[in-house]
Amino acid sequence: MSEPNDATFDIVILGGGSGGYAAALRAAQLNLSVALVEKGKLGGTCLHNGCIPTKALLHAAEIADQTRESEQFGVKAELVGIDMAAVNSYKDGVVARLYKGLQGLVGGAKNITFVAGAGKLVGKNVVEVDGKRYTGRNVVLASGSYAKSLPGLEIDGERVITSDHALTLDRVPASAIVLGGGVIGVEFASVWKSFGVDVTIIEALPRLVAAEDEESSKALERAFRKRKINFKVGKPFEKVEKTENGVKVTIAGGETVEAELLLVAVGRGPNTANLGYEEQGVKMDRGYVLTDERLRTSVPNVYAVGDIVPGLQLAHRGFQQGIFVAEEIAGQNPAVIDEAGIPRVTYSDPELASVGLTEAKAKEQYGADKVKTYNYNLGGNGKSQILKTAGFVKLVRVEDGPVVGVHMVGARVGELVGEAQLIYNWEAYPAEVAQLVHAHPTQNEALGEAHLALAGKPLHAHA
Amino acid sequence: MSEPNDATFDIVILGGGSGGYAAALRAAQLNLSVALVEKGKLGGTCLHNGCIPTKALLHAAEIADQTRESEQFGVKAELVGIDMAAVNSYKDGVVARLYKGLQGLVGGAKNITFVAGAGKLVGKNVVEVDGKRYTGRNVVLASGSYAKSLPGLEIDGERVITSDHALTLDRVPASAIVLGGGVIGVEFASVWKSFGVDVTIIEALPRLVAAEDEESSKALERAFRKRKINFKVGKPFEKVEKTENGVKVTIAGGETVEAELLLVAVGRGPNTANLGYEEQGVKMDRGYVLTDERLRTSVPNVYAVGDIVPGLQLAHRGFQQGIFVAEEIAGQNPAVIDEAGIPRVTYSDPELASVGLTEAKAKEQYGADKVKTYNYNLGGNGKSQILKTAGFVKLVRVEDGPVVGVHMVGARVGELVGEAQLIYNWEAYPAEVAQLVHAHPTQNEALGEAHLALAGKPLHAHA
Amino acid sequence: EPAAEAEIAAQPAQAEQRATPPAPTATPQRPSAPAQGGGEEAAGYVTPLVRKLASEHGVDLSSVNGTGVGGRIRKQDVLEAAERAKAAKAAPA
Ligand SMILES: Cc1cc2nc3c(=O)[nH]c(=O)nc-3n(C[C@H](O)[C@H](O)[C@H](O)COP(=O)(O)OP(=O)(O)OC[C@H]3O[C@@H](n4cnc5c(N)ncnc54)[C@H](O)[C@@H]3O)c2cc1C
Ligand SMILES: Cc1cc2nc3c(=O)[nH]c(=O)nc-3n(C[C@H](O)[C@H](O)[C@H](O)COP(=O)(O)OP(=O)(O)OC[C@H]3O[C@@H](n4cnc5c(N)ncnc54)[C@H](O)[C@@H]3O)c2cc1C
Repeated sequence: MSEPNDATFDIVILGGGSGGYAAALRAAQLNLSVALVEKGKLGGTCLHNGCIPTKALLHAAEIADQTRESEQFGVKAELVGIDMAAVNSYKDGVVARLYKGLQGLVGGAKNITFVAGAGKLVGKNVVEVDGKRYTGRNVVLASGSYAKSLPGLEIDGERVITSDHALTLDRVPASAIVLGGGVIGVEFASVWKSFGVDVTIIEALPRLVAAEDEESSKALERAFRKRKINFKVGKPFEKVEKTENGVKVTIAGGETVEAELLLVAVGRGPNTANLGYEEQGVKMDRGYVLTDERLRTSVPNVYAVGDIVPGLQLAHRGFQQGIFVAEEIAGQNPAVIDEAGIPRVTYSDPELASVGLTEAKAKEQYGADKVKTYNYNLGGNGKSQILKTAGFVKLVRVEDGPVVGVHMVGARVGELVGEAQLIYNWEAYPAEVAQLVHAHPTQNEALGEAHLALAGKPLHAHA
Repeated sequence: MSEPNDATFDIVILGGGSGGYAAALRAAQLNLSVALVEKGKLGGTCLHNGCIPTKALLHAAEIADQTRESEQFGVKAELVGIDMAAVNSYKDGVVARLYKGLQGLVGGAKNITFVAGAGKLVGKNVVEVDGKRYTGRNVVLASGSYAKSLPGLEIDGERVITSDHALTLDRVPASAIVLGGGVIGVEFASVWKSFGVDVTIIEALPRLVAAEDEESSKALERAFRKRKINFKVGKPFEKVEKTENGVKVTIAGGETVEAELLLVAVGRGPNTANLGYEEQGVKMDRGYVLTDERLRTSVPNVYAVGDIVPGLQLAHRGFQQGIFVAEEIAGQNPAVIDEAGIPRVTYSDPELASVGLTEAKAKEQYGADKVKTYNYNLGGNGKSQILKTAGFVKLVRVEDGPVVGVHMVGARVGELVGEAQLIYNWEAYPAEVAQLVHAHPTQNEALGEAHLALAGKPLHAHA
Repeated sequence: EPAAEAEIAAQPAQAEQRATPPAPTATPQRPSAPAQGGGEEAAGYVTPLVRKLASEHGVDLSSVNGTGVGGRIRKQDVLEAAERAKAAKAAPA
């Protein structure tokens, strides 16, 4: 629409992570002019310190495990060891390639002006970077998040570290304590165990991945027990002390655990301090930016997307919100995002994947007598047997109504969440999925079998 | 409904493979009495000599490859060798476990009478087994298929073998020729190459997996070339001769290829000879049983399912047809099966997966100017980069209409076909998928990205 | 005889059979209109996207004639039914 000739843009975006760059790319497609302000690297946390590098580590971990267990499949192999320098160069190579691709996309969009530097909201529609002011008819706040710690728990980057440090570790520690049994915590615990580390997870809540359906937590805990990943749940952290070669953590009740290092994975805090948000009148709550369902902040024409908005802290939520805001500003009136319809994957071994409501949430929402569930055990699924993985596909439905929750555990089930996402968001009835017989022998067949069973016509399952 | 007290059943099923046992299980759920006649093992080709054992071999092959290439991921390992006895016991273990499960399902269904023995249709509603007659108000023919050969090409089970023999091979041959570049041929070629065999595929048609979209064939050929799997396409087989240690195959034009053994994988023929079908008036064509779209043969109350019915020879098609026939007989009037909506997977490395129409077929059906395609390269997909796999997700849509074809190539893409199956069968428009942003970083995200791009709003892709 | 002929012949023949289904040996019968709501006992074929579209346009699926494979109701069928209903309403009594 307009050109930035008077240094005025249709949109000024503060932060070039998942939320910010998605907004920029979509806005550019809609012929809006964009200033995209980024103080670090385009791509943000997800690309450089989050999703991508962790999943590279998890894949190296999978390779290590498969090599270690290859004899079970008739392949005679010897695992010599983990070459952490080589793991890191593989990981960095993946990040670099995707970074280059993203730079090409943003750089190739004529109406995006990329501004390198730290920005601050200095007016309701002005972001200042290194003394230069960028005025936007609209502003999108997308400054993301950082690894939190607990009061009195000091991160030294050596023995007490966050995921940022863990991703650049140049050695495989002999032992590690992971503080926090959420997604990031269990993913690192899984990687390290595969690399031969003696791992203990400490979680204050009564179960690992407590945001997931209770059966998923139980299955993950069972699998971790089998993998000899130690965990202590339901006991808050009390203190950490340095020992001669590492750290000693004390948890409620006085129990102590020692290890070479402590990974603090107690959640991500919104990166909003000293950015001028409050000064310009943006309503906040404990550092998060409050928005309505159309992602509008309390200041007209100022939007927020991504991890600074309360809710799921996931890259693809950032993408979706970024796209939404761009379309909203362009006057396309996009449909409001259903937060429950955003798929969630934990990429540990085994993987967890879910979309929609947990059984508990569904019962709360619809009444316990109105909710039916079915749990299809992967023991009946040929491909899962071939992979030697255990787990399940659990469906939650409303009686005489659609499927409102899908919960899965097992190797590689993260890939099944795409189908589950359509089922949930398109409000499919079990019978509508059941009439489509899935490819044999796949793992997605288990999703089909679960729907067959829930529709009253089980195939490879008892009723 | 009725009990088999007078040796009369609601349904007599001839053959206990994918099609037959699915019909039996569904019929039993609908309170029909069933006699299920099986001369070999319950589960048929798929469980004992097809889907399951081949996919076990393919997984062992994947493990071998990953071990071989583990250094790329920073995992130092040494591939010592393939222990074929151990591979076979892994494979047999998977089959045995699933076989036991299936026996439990069939045995546990009170109204299924399992009849062990070879059956023959001796009346329009009578199957005879070892001199005993089983009368059915309905009969379902489900006798399956066998590995075909070519005229003059004699299978000796030693040097000239079919998939049946290949599945029980007790050694890794030094070299092998695979005659036939269809699904079964490329799967074995893929396994053997991973096991270190020098493989050459010979295919008379101009490309490998010729039933797939042309771009999929090209991508598979490119990947096979990279893997140093030799193939010669467009040149029919002429003859095979025994050599001192193996075989020598001559193809059109006089070129010869030598190897330790020859796998004949030129297709599966219907197993219908001497079973009384024709004598009882069942209309046949080149050995196949002809049916209408409701799977009725020309003889009233005689149905046919599975590989003996012209069309895709796939286990889950058998399941779906078996379920259909049971429901039809029970008066449920099920919806006719759309053959194009049945997903197709080739489990080689890389995998191929598709559902719906190829680009060529769609153009034929809708007119070339009405068909739009989009090819999303996996180079832009983070998880595929992490797996170091190449390939694509290709969509075929009708202009202003739904997606009518999905074609995918790459490691593990077979698991994405579940979602693709919903998209095709539910006639989704690209925009309906595009509004659901997929989990990051997954491979199913590539399916999302392709829909975003086709809907005119590419995210991680150039327009 | 060049045996390979058989292979070439076999595959296209199958493909052909696929494209043109074998001549029906009994009168093909169209399934009755799919039941609404996807109830488990209901036969027929409904898709969520069609169901949603129908409810958006106030179209009763049991009154819609499906033009898809085996009488499946397509989006187009729902949209046309909605158009007809609108036209009927607009028409003077
Ligand atoms: C270890 C780890 C693993 C994860 N794995 C996954 C996963 O597998 N899948 C998933 O979906 N999510 C994952 N996440 C979460 C995901 O990374 C975040 O949800 C996502 O990055 C949020 O995007 P965002 O745009 O809100 O913020 P960010 O990605 O944090 O981007 C914010 C950007 O703003 C910039 N910025 C901040 N302040 C300023 C300023 N003043 N001026 C200029 N620029 C500024 C920052 O430099 C940064 O680039 C993971 C996170 C971590 C930490
Ligand atoms: C190597 C190979 C790999 C394959 N991989 C896959 C795959 O990955 N995915 C897939 O979907 N499909 C695959 N298939 C195809 C799949 O196996 C078949 O489509 C499927 O088995 C067909 O089922 P059916 O019931 O028609 O026949 P079958 O499974 O062949 O069953 C027929 C049964 O009838 C019995 N029978 C025959 N005659 C008589 C008689 N006179 N009396 C009593 N019993 C009789 C037989 O013993 C047999 O058990 C593969 C096939 C092969 C050969």
